[in-house]
Amino acid sequence: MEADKPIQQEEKSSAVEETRHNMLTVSVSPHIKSRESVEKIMWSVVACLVPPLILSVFVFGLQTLIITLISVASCVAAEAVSQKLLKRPVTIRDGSAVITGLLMAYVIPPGVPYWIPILGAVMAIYVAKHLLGGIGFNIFNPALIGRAFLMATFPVAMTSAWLPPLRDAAIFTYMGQGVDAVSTATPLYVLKHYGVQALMEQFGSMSTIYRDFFMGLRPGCIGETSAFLLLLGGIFLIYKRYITWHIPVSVIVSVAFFTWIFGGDTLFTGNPLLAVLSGGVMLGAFFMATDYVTSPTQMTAKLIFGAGIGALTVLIRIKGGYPEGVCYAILLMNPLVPALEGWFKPKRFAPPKGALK
Amino acid sequence: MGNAHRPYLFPLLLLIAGLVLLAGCGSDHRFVKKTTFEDANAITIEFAGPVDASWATDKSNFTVYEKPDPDILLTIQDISLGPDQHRVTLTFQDDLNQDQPHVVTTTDIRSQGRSIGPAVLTVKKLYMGYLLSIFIGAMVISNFVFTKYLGLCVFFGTSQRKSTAVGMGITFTMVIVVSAMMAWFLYQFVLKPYRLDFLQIVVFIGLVSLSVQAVDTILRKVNPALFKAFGVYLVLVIANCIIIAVPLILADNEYNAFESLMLAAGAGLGFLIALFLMSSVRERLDLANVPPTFRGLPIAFVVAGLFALAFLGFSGMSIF
Amino acid sequence: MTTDILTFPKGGAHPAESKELAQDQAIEPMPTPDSLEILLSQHFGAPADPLVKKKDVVVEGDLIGEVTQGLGANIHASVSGTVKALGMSAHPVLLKVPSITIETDPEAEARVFSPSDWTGLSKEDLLARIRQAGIVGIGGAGFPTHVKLSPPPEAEVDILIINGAECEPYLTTDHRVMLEQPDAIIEGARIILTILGINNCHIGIEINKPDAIEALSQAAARASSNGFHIQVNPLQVKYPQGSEKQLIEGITGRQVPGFGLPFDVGVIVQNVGTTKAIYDAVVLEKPLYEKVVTISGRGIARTANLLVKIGTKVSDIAQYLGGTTPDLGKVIMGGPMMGFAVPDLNIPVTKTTSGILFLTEDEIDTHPHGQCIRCGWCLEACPMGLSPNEIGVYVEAGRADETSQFGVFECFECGCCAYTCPAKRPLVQFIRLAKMKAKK
Amino acid sequence: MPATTKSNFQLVSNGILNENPIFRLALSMCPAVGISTSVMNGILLGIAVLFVQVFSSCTIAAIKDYIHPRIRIPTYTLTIATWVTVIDLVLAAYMPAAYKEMGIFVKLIVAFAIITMRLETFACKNSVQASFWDGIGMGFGFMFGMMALGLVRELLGMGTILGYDVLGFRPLLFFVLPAAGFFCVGLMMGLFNYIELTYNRKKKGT
Repeated sequence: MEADKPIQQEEKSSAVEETRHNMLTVSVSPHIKSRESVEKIMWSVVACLVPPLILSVFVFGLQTLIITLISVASCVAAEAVSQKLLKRPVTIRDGSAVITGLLMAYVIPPGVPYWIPILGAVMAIYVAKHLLGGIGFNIFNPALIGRAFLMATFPVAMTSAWLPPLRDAAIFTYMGQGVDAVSTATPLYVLKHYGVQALMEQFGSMSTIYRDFFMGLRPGCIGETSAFLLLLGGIFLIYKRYITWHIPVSVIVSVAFFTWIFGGDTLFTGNPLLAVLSGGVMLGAFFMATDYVTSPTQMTAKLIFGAGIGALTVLIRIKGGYPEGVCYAILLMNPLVPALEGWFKPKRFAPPKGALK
Repeated sequence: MGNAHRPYLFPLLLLIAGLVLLAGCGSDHRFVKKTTFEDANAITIEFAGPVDASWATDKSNFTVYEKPDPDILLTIQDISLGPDQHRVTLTFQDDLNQDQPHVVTTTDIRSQGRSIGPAVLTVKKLYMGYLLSIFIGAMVISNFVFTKYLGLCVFFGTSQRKSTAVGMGITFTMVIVVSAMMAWFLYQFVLKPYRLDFLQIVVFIGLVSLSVQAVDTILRKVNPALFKAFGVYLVLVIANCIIIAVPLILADNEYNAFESLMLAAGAGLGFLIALFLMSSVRERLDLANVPPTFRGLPIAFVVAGLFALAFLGFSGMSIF
Repeated sequence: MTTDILTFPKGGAHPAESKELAQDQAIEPMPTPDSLEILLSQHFGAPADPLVKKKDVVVEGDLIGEVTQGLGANIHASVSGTVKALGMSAHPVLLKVPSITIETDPEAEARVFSPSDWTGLSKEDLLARIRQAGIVGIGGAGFPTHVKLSPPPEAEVDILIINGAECEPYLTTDHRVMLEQPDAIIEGARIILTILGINNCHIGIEINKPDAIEALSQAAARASSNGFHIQVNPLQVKYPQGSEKQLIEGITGRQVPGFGLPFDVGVIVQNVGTTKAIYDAVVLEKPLYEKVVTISGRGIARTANLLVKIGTKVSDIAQYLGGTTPDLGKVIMGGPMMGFAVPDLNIPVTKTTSGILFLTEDEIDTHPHGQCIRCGWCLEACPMGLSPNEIGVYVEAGRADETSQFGVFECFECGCCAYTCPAKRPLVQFIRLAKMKAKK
Repeated sequence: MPATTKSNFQLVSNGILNENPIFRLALSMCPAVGISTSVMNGILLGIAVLFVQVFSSCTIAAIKDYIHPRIRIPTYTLTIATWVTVIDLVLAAYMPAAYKEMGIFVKLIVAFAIITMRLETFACKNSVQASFWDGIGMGFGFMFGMMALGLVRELLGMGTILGYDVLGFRPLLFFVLPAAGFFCVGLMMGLFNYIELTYNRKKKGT
């Protein structure tokens, strides 16, 4: 229904005059550019997201792979269709839709019906991304909007289709089974409603819990369980300078800090390590909150953004209606980004007097 | 009016506001020091002096209900009196919903053989916390715009530019605090006592027009610069349904003066926050390649929908 | 001499240096071509007025163009020969400018200049010689040097900085000059110090040229006996280290305010090549009519550092060096970060040409650009602390006139932002458009 | 400004189509987002608005000659408030279930910009009869807007229309959430714009 040509098209073509003249290219400096590109960044992120998926196949069974593939495929398809509809160049090769698909699948429970991500993809890609002007202008993280939409649409499936981890790598166990037969409770749910004692009854001693949770042997969303693999991927991205440490560190530190203060029965008795390992904090901190478009660019702003996410996560976990709050916390901080960008601007090199407002 | 009055106008108004506030925070009963929730199913009343055991342990001397439902009386299972005869603990059959204030009505309190008169006591969980929860609740958690869907015409109309948004938000906060406090006063001391509740709407909307006019006049006289900046938004305030929703809510919930103030301030600041966020987002979207049929209002609605989706994260939240 | 390795604190980029292509080629005089086109606009300011007519006979070093009003610099004949035409020629930036075409006299002998003692000359005499020789800042926009060396009396200049950073990739001109004629540069620096009446001079050189640092340090040590304090400062390898403001901040810690000039903070900056030209003008009394140009890139058969007569056409140079390769994609006058791409080879060398790069399709970037993904890398890279991403987005949205809030006029178009942009956005082009629109 | 020259029919259709309060004038958005979850809600609130609009318009049109221009806005407000009180009490007494569902929104009719706007731009300049038909048009326009939204949201959210099970299942629970109201209004406005754009283009083309 948007058959109209974007009005900016004309401006653009006059702005970028790259002509070939006598076989020599004439364009404005600089004439060399760095080897980095959006594609390279995006596919690196995809690569970092693959190990948790492989693990989840062995922990939750083969259907997680199917859900993820459907999610990715529907996001890519939604991207192509949206761009065709809006008469824009189709850019599915840049990998951003693949990331959206992966991330959306990673934050839904492993026992949901296969077709669920398709609806989320339409919401995430068409409404949250392309209606708002495509990549660069999506105010909210599309994958999380997709998840919030699914959460609102299928509240039962999205909050109860948890599966207990397979210890024998029998990856076909859950295929085609009704969810109710095997569903279990996530650590955060147990923690919120029954306390640490019940958690230990279900998952073993505290040291077992730390070890299992760190490696990813626990009920949870498809891609969020393995703190270890996510940490590995995140450190790789930081090493490649695709993301900076500011957001992940401030998210994790603030989750740990606020949990320590408010997470226990009395003040200052919460268990920060458990809080960081038992939900989607790692996935959110390294792969969702760091999304370029929906996070600030200045370092101070990044720290504030991350700390806000951590605080809201703990608030939702302790006082809210859901056991886990990382996704909503990021969504709630996203619209603050344009304002943060306005407040924290790069430090100008000795600007002329009166030039700064 | 004479110029001499001008400097006194503002302090005078503050004084009136202060008096109104003081009226709301009088003690429930002079003989009662404190009332608190104990455990999940008990209420403790601490008296200023020792009370008679025969009076205190008689269940028929106490009736308890949740403030919004005066018809449903809670069943008292057991009453115990502390050793110094100061503390009375009422234990109930079921757990109490401590998010709601409870009202304890007693017969004549008897202390050392003397009658001290009946008391109507309101039990609230952690009073400052309760106030804070009203404030934070109105401001963020159940934001009037994104979770109650009120005030939208003005919200969409004035969120195009950040400067406009901030101007509108500040003006609105000022007016809503003034009008809500006046509405509370009138409701508590005129409408309720004289059983004129049904005139709520007429009275409240009248009050709103009045306070818009009042703020207009005061600003114009006291601070012309501020008036120049915010005067244009005053007309719009009246078209904002939050301004009428807040008095209705505080009348419905029988809030006292402090609670009403918190609700009004929270609603005003919440509107300001919503406007500010929306305007900064819309300023960025102005630069975006939005499909032509969606430019302007439609895309603003879609974005507001995304906001509302994010605010679902607060659903089911109670702070204190 | 050991000092800290200095740099400017904010922004910058690390493009591949590619200096190995030409840095070991010694300066080599190029034989005079059959004819050359001397542009009358080789400097900052109005074009010079020609002083010769068609068919006039000129001798190497003759004054043939003069600016009488406003800013400008003299133009001299680079060869002996006959004036063939007064016409228009291609210019890398201004597209078409007036020019004098000279047909070389193959019989003419090269002029020889011998050094003379300058120490007795007054400040005015020194400046007159520089002015007479038509010297401009040959590393940058071609600002007339005699003007630059006459700061207003209220400016309290106390430091001279000789810019040997040569931070642009590929270019090795300054490097070779520093290596081969260090004493001339130090002598030139002493001339400038004498003109300015100060004695403190810093020479900034990036540490990827250790041999040049060594050579200049030794030359400075040899010459430091007579009251001048000349010091070589090694600089980190970071683009745009050679930009005036960045160099001043790196070496002195002083920040030149926006729209200000170096003498506002008591500093005068001269390029190494210009310093050498000042030496030529004062000591040898030789006008600026030939200069060292780096010819590099993978699109030319042989790379070289050529001593070229000004006015020589690029096509002649390419022919002399064995021609271009078939996969030649772009020819750039200047460095790859700030130089200008030219449409064809029929364009003459000017006083400000520091290099001619023949880049192949592999070396240049031909990716189509995408939408801004707000990664913020350009904000990191911008040495001026501007917001290139926002400027680009505003320009694309047709709101270029609102970009002055991001300080678009402070941008000196170093290209760091566009170099780092992973979406390959032509940010410098956006900024130029913004400057045009916002001015109105 | 002279009294309107439009016929009664034009007045009514104007309110429903050209100046639809929800989709064209973008006024009274709160109920459009908040309680357009079912067709029934739309009809009920629509009736309430229709009632208030018609009676306020007629009242103002009748007494317009006696209102001093400086106090006209307070007069409008009080008139509207009076009629809102009437409909509020009536609904509370005779339709308590529906009244509860609509919550505070019936009372909030008093702050609906559309009613004040019609009084200011139409009723105070026109006859009682014209104002009556204009009020009918605006009221029905509002009601149809609410019903259209309610239809979409009830069908998609609950799988029912007017409470009757149509689809046999609940497709997307999301649509009964108020958050979806924003999307529905936004998408429908986009649709209206698209229809107008293509219509204008066709007109220009021929």
